[in-house]
Amino acid sequence: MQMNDNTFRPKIVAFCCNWCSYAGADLAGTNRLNYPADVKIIRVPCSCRVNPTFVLRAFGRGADGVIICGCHPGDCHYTSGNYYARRRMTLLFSMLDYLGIERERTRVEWVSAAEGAKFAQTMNSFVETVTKLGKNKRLEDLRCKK
Amino acid sequence: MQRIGVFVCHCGSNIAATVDVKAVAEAAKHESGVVFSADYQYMCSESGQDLIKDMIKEHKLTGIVVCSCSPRMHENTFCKAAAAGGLNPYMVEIANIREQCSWIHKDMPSATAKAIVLVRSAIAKVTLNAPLTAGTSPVTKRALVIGGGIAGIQTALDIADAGFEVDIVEKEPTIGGKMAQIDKTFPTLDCAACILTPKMVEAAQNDKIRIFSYSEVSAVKGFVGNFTVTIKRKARYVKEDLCTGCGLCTEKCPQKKVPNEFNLGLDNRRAIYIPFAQAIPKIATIDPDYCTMLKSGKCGVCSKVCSAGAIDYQAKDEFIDVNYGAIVAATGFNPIKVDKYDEFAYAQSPDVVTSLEYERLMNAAGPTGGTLLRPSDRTHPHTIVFVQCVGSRESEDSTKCGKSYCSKICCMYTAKHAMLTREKYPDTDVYVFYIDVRTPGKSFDEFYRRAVEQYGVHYIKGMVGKVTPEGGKLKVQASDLIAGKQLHIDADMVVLAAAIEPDKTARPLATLLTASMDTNDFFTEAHPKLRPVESPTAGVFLSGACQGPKDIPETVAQAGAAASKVIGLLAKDHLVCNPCVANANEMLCSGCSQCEKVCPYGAITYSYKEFRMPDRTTKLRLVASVNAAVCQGCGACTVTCPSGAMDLKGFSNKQIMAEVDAICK
Amino acid sequence: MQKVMIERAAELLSSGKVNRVLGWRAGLFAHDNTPSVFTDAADLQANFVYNEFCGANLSKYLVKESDKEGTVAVFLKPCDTYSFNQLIAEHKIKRDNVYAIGVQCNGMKDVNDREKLEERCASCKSRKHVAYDELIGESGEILDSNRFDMVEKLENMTSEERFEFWRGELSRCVRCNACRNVCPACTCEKCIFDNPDSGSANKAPADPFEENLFHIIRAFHVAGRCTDCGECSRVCPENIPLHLLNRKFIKDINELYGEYQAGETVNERGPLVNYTQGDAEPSVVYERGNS
Amino acid sequence: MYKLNLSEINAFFAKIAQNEKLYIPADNGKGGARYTEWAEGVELSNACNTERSAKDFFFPQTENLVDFKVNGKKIEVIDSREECEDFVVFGVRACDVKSFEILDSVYLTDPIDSYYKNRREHGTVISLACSAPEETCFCRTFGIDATKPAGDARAYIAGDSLYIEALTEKGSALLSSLGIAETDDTAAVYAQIAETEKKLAELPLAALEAKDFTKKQLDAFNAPVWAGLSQTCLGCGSCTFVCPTCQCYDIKDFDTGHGIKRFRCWDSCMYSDFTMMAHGTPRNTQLEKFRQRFMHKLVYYPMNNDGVYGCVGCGRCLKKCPISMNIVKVMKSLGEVTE
Amino acid sequence: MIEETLIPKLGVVTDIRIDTPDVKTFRVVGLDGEKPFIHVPGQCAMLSIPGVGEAMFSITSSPTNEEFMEFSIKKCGCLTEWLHKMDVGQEICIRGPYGNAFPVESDFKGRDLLFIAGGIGLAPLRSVINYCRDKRENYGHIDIVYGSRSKDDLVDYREIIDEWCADKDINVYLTIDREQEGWDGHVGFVPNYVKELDFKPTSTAVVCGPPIMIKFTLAGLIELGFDKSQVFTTMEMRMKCGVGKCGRCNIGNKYVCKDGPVFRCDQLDELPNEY
Repeated sequence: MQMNDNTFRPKIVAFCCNWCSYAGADLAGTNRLNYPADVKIIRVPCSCRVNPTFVLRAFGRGADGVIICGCHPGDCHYTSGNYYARRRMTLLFSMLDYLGIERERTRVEWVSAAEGAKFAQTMNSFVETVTKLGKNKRLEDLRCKK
Repeated sequence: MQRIGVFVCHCGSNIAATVDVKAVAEAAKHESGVVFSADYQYMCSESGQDLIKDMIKEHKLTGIVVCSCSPRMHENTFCKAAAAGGLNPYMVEIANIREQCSWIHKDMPSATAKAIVLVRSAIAKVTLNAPLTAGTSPVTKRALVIGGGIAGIQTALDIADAGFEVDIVEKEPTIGGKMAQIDKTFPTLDCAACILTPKMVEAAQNDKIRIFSYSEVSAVKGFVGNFTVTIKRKARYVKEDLCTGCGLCTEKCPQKKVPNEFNLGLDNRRAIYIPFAQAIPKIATIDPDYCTMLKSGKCGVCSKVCSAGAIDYQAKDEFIDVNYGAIVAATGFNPIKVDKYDEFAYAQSPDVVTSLEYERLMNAAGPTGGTLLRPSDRTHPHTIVFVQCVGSRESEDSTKCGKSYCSKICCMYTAKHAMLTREKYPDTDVYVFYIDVRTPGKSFDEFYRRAVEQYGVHYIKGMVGKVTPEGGKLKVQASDLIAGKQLHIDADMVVLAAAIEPDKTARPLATLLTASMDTNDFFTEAHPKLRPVESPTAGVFLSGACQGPKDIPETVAQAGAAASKVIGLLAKDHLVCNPCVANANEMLCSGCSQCEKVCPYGAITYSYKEFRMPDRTTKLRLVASVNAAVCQGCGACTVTCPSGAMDLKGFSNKQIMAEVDAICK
Repeated sequence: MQKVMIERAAELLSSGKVNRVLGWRAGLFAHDNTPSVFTDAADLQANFVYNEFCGANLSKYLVKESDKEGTVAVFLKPCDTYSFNQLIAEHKIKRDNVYAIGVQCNGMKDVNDREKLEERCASCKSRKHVAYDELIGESGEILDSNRFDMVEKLENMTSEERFEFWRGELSRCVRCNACRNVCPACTCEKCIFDNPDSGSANKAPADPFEENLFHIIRAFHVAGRCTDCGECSRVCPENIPLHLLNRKFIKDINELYGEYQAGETVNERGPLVNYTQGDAEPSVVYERGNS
Repeated sequence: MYKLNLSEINAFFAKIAQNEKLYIPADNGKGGARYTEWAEGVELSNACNTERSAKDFFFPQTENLVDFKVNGKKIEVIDSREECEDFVVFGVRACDVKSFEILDSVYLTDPIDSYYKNRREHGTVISLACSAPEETCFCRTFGIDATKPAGDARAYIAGDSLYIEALTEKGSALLSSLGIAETDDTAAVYAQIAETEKKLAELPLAALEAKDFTKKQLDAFNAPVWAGLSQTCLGCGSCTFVCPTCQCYDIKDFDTGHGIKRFRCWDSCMYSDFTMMAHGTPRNTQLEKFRQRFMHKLVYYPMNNDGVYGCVGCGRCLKKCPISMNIVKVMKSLGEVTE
Repeated sequence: MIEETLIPKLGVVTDIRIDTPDVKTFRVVGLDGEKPFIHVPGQCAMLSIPGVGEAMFSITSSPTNEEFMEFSIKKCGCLTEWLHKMDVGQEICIRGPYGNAFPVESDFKGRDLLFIAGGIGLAPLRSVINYCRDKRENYGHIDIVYGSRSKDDLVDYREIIDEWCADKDINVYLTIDREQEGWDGHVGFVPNYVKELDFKPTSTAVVCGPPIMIKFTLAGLIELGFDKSQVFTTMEMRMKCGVGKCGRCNIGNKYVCKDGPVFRCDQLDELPNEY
């Protein structure tokens, strides 16, 4: 969000699996646990639905950080989805790091439906980290700049 | 062009106190495709739902966005309202501006700004939604149980009790499984046969149950509710309908040197045999590997003595196709082979036996008629050493063929063996070497303590290092970790508590069923906590030790649970399918089969199809197709597919990208 | 070698065992051989060539060729056989329609610097043919290669240095698609970058993001399937070291999920369609040396 | 002719760069050369030619055409064209200079392409005569004299000096503003030319001749050789993109999230979607796509342009084709078969 | 800066007529209410919706219509699908006119004319037919043969019935591919119908329709004694620029967008068969 004062606010896209992390985010809400409004959640059925293209797309369109949340390994609603997501995202993030994109802009976190507090805390720390990094310049699509 | 309606809920003050709902509704108006946008006190109320219905009609809406609480709360409510208003329920998207906005942000401007972004993202998504219809598929009201041990029998009985037809396929000539070989059961010490055989008879007599003994599953097609299974009925060379089970042939057969597998090779049987007295079905079977008639055409004694004329040397394997609505895997376990454990001298001395062999040696129907005798010289053993965890709980880098898991039942049956031995032969010294004694379970620990305290069994924490056969004795070298010393015991017998592993037939069966397995070849459950008796493949259920090591009560409990799941499925005439499933675009699919590999449900199949190419030629191409009745919609396949041929309805690539774009705008 | 190959190819043709032979055709100079299909002995005699400038991995052509009538004979260098296996595993090559002849390879020369071996050959991973119907020359061993040296060097740079390095390389991309079209793992019916319906289609490296996107996604799509044949780097008209992207994935896979060589056998389950419960957490990326 | 000592060449560049951007071929660190904006420290490359052609200066790979804003049913068209800044390209070889003429014949004929014209008008081309042609060079085939390149001005490097002469008004305006000495002693240049001519005559492709198909395009079109030539073509665009005369483009829209950018980008007739329409494409096979490229250069273009070929013999495609198929092989095959 | 043809003008859709299940006719005027530009029969225009796509369509209205332009568009791809979904009042980008024209002022003048169209192939002919009807005195006898898959697929059916058929010196022959209830007209494919009708080879023929129909109709006309130089057709190709520069719409050395879309059949014979 663009605040009136000129302090930088990051754009954060969070992909949350429907069964655990989205519910975890809801629980954070129910418990009125604060985290910055910079985080916007996209609901996906499972963390394994997150295509690397989505992550890159987000960065291209001006996101400053992308976080993927899923069920804890072993707890996937679909038994194995998060295991695949874990491999994919590990490799993708490692590749982004390799290309010199700040590694702290990406994160995977396992948040169960019961972990509202963890969700809020994760988002707080992620937003803080990304805010420190500042604007994503290395992986943004210049054409999409305003 | 979509005509989208946006409804912004106040949720009393829950949303309206921190989010300027009017501003949100106003902002939504300017989004492309939005023809109606309003805020309302309580969208989930009767009148709120009416508003949805009315506006759908009034503005000919093709999609709606409700900005309210979490979709996990009221998505269903709004979908139903939309459907009542004549809109496809899948043309509804929820912007979660309560749990994920108003409740967590205190500052109104920033919460409002975020709500606007969330609404924009929901609008972007709904613009790309397509109406979906949930399909249905009929259910064949018959179940198949693979494996006729206690797990399979119990499952079949429970299903049959509920009034459904059920078939048991058992690869051996008789049902009964491992339990039939066991002497007594812990912790009650009642006789296994006494509690098992009535169940076997009950299964045989139940007119809802068909037993295909000496049969195997050779092919499985179809999906939940609609499986077609090819059952291979192996040639038994005895006509099942004629054989009376009199057993004359098994006495007259001249081929006497066939290791008796029921007694684990501790004695011999004939080439024509009935595994044990209470076998079900009680029908003789000719072992084609040993029958001289089948091998060389010379003999025919059994045929001569059979007054029923049941012998048929010309018999061939038969294949029958049967339709099922549900399949239960109950393939059970086997003890591992312990030949490789040279230190225990299993291969060197007949007096080193496995626990299951020991079980037979104790059994009244066993090779020794229930008298405990050493296999080597048929004398009574006075010192017996039990070794625990042989092949269980081995470290991963072990070169042996052991298992990393705990086999769970060994501690208890060893306590049983020790106790029974001491009870029958109080002059026998019994030593049990263990790493840990694990006896959780009702009356289990008491049972173990009885063995130690009442029966004076010597439990020693430590492992046996070496067993050396020497002068008719077995020199056991072991360490006592608590006393911190080496022990040397001259034993008469050594009993190895061999680890148990899934039956070898489980792995090929899992492939047929497209059910997944863990690295130890145990079937994986759909959810380890919440769906422990279902496999991830819809319509396939798990019963007994094929899912993991289990004792009898646990097996029976799981068998009942699996049965109830099957009954729940068969009780339905039709299955309603989730329409948010994966869908393969055949024009884009290149047949690489990556998606098939990640599908946890086996919902993806590959087949050659003919395609008309742009240059008007036809081409045969391998393409994927998704069985909508089986797919659960996780989306694993969509990311695996490099060409984007695989997409998920309701969460399509384009929809998610549109959401991303809207958020990052 | 070349003579034996020509003789053998002619023999296969005349015996009717195959009706065409996929090999290399001599060019204008010694170093511009073209992959080509031969159907008669005279043509083979006159134009077939096998020298140190036969870099083209012929297994890619089998995708189309094995779909045609009759059996095609193909000459495969050791590294080509890995692609061959991988393509069979993905049902892209009809094995029955191919007669694969493994040919010895001592490394191919760099067309730009004809004294030197190509980079991929200087760091050759294997001289062993993992699939063939017959062999001409010798099949070597899997080598102890230094192919990850450069990846490692990059990993040891700071994030800024890496960014600068890759910007310098990828900014030269002209999106000619040579890397993609030559790649044996890129055999989609329609590439997402060509499909306007995919949402990712693009034709030009319009800005740095596009350049990154194309190469990251392409490398990701072939991750776990890439045999490291190095064709992408060989054909890049801008000499972008694209193999360093693929090798990064391979190195990570090897380190995190156990050694894996795509194409070594036909039926293996690739690392990205597989998992173990104890796989490394994604945080492993952050825990690496704080560069 | 102007003359300056090679040791002063950087000062010469600096003088040009004072007023406008200057691009010269510089080593790219990978054994080749590419046009690089001159700045202190950028040295003129000795390479025969740049890896990428010089067409980028006038016909860049992507360029914005027009912007739109869409709001409901309303559309706003935003003409975002801007006058281009003056620039100088130094060191363009004869073949590439010739390619500008070919591009001109497409883009500067009615209706004039304003984007191209804008760049062309603001760009000054100083060509550089070849002295060390490579084995892949065959400009002579198309009547191009590598020793006498066209352009706004033409430069020679002979001995330790740079000779430079203006050929157009634009060229002479530029040169006269630089304050370099003029000379009449051009013997070194002519010696250089003679030497280069000798080298040119000895090139492996020196004898290559282009056949005239302008009277019978169908013969060339229906020649059976296309099947063999195109057999292993990968359908990539490397030949097209390194080619100085390939000028086909595609027009695409890009949604930036807050507007639509309509841009054009290089396209290649080798690509599968080049002629793709909603219901199919008239060129289905790679043979047809491959044939189009060479028919265009060797037949269609000459037919429409008084026999001038659409190839300048720069030899880039000979170096860059992943499968080493190229226009020389095509010309040889076409010649062999039809004669 | 000079005017740039690639930068479109804006038009607005003032009327949408549903012709057949997959053909709609859009009426377009400039934002000022005038026609966006002047054209001659047979010419085309580039229509586009930003972010969706741009494509070439033949202008179906006659130049003699001074109020608006019309485009009959069949739904067959991404852009056309979008156009079919839009409502009146939608603004649209338009540039043109592009291509050559039917030689209405030269070859056609004073001649008997035979128009043969199949399906959406009527769209480009409608412009020239109406032009000739409006300048009736310049031309001889006019025959129109038009066929479609079914009655519902006949584009501009109302106009044909109400106006063309009502014209005294114009003969309209309609045909559909297969028998259909409520159709008492001719049934059969266009090429066969043309042969059945046995037209005199003294007229100039204009053929437009699917490639296969053009091919057989042309063969039929030649059988009837027509010379190829008397037969005109109009071509369709992938176009991007519309001005002969982007390089994709060529047939041999001719660019359809610039040298076409109207070709005389004897000219086509000299070109490679790549259409």
